[in-house]
Amino acid sequence: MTQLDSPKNETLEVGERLATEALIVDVDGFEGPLDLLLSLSRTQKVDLLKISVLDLARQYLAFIDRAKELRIELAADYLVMAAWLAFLKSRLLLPPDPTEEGLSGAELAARLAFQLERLQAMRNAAAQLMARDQKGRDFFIRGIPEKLEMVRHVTYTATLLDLMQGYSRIRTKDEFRPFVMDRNNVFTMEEALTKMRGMIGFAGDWTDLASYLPEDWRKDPARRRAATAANFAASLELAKAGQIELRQSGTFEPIELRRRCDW
Amino acid sequence: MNETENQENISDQSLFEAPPISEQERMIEAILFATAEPMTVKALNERMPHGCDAAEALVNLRKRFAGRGVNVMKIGNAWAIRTASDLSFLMQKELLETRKLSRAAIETLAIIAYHQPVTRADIEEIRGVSVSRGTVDQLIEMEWIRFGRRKLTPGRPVTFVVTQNFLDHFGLESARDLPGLKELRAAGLLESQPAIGQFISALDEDEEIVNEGQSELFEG
Amino acid sequence: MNETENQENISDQSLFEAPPISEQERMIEAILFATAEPMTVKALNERMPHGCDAAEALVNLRKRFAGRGVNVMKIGNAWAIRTASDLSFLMQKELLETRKLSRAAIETLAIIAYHQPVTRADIEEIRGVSVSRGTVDQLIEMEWIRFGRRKLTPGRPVTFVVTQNFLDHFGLESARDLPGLKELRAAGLLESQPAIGQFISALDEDEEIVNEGQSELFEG
Repeated sequence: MTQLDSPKNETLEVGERLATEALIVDVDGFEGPLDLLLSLSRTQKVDLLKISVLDLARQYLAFIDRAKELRIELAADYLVMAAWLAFLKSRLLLPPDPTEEGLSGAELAARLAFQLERLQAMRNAAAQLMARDQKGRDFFIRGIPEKLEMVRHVTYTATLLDLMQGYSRIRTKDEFRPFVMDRNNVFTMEEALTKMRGMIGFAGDWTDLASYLPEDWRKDPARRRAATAANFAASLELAKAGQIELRQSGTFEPIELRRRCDW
Repeated sequence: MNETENQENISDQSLFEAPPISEQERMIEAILFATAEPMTVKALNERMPHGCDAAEALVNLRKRFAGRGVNVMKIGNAWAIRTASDLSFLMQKELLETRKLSRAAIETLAIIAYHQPVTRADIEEIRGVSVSRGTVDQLIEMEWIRFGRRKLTPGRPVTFVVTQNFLDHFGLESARDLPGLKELRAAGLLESQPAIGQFISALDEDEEIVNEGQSELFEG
Repeated sequence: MNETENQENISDQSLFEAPPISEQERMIEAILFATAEPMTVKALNERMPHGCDAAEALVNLRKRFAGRGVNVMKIGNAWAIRTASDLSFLMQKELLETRKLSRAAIETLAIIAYHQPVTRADIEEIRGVSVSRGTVDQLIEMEWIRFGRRKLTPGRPVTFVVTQNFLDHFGLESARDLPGLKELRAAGLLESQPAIGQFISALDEDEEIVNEGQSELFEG
């Protein structure tokens, strides 16, 4: 919090000042190089507008050197700042080179001073903001808020289309039959399997698959097709299970089956 | 020395001298506003500085709020600031909602429109289910149906007919303008499809009607 | 039937004649007392009968509560009643435990409030360190900052601005009322200037750095 206070270090004694310069090599305590610079600048007895950026650069570089001596790991941005300040220092010390483009050393120094001043200003502003009356601490909201009651007014409506669809729905109710698969002429493989399982035990030798068709499934072509397909699929299942053997002497010849002996 | 004595006097005073009553009023105003529940006089006094008299300040505060948008009210033996009762309508928000009429109501309405005048028994026979009182009441309340003449059958049951409101709402000149079953089917308005065989013949039957071009009827 | 007619009459009347201003004051008093959240003039007008002018009544009401235990406060374009801050000592029980904000979060908040709309890069430039995601997230979660419009600079970066909740929390009528804002602006400390880091690259590339006046935001 003391960081947020306006600088009161202006009254520091020379001894203290030196101590501050030399000894605080605790980089952890600073939030980046700008923060460090701001702290160092407080050791100068002037306000930020009149700060000697040259002195500040010297202080910062000395600080970084000291940190290096102590083998303190410095974050990259501290080193970048150090390099930049070294550059700034040389610019400030050497007479300006008229051929060189860009900002002069004095201008760069002014920018740095501005940045420091702005950071300090923001810290002061933050402190002022937090010192304001705050909700829930200094002033309070309504303790028993009243609920906004919702009153619904419902109007019902329908369209002519709704009306007509409603009517047609009633009038065609009798015609309506829910869709179901017509299973009259379907002989399932499960049925075929059950039937065949019961029969293969009695047939000792090769028998035609067609002979396994149930009596009432032989005449009607649709029923016959369904039963044949089911029986064929069932015979494949049984062969796969190792219960029967299948043979066919040629294409379109009857398929014959017999029970496996080892079964 | 003198100064210290003086200061002591002041703090002594403030220990025993209560804030002016107008200040106490402010305090109660703030407390009643911010607390989550009504406060008893005792609780108020406990909160306020030593020497305050909440009961007296409350009387003043209550007068001050008389006739205002909120009032200081006694609830049980505790006090609270509440909305003035004549303004309670501000705490309500009216929601206008439009809902589709229920299927039962639409079907009942349709039967009345197509077959009017019909008795309740007629409706039940056509729909195949009993008609709830609520459905009929709702349609009457909407002013879409009304009672017609009693039927000249045993028991002289009441009949229902559709109203002018109904015709206005549905944009009809008269109930006779309602399209017939075949026209409905021609316009693809039949929800349930007849079994395939029936459907094919229906297509043949209805061909003419399609050509008559009734479809504009359904555009409304 | 009679009742319906009566109601219609009343609403007809209110359609054409707004209640007297003193009555509107009462209504606003009731509504503001009933809610904990600030209410906009628009929301107030919607709640009140047709023809009311909340803005005018609010001015009167604010005067009426000046110096009282609770005050009518303007927060952005909304209004709320809050207890007078000198009475906070009475509210120990209502004290809200506020989360301790880190120094980084407080500084970031201040920078956003004073410089808004600002990009993350702007904040980093002012503080001289990178802004951790958690800091921004925390402020957004507290609903003290929100995203503003994207900046019209390369990459169209998002900006941050403070919210109505922020104003409400710190009892500010608008961001213009931030303490010391005028002085900071007069000193040129709210203008953005290229940072040192940018200088380094500018030295190489001679990049043009766009100077944007941030102040117009506070005029809204």
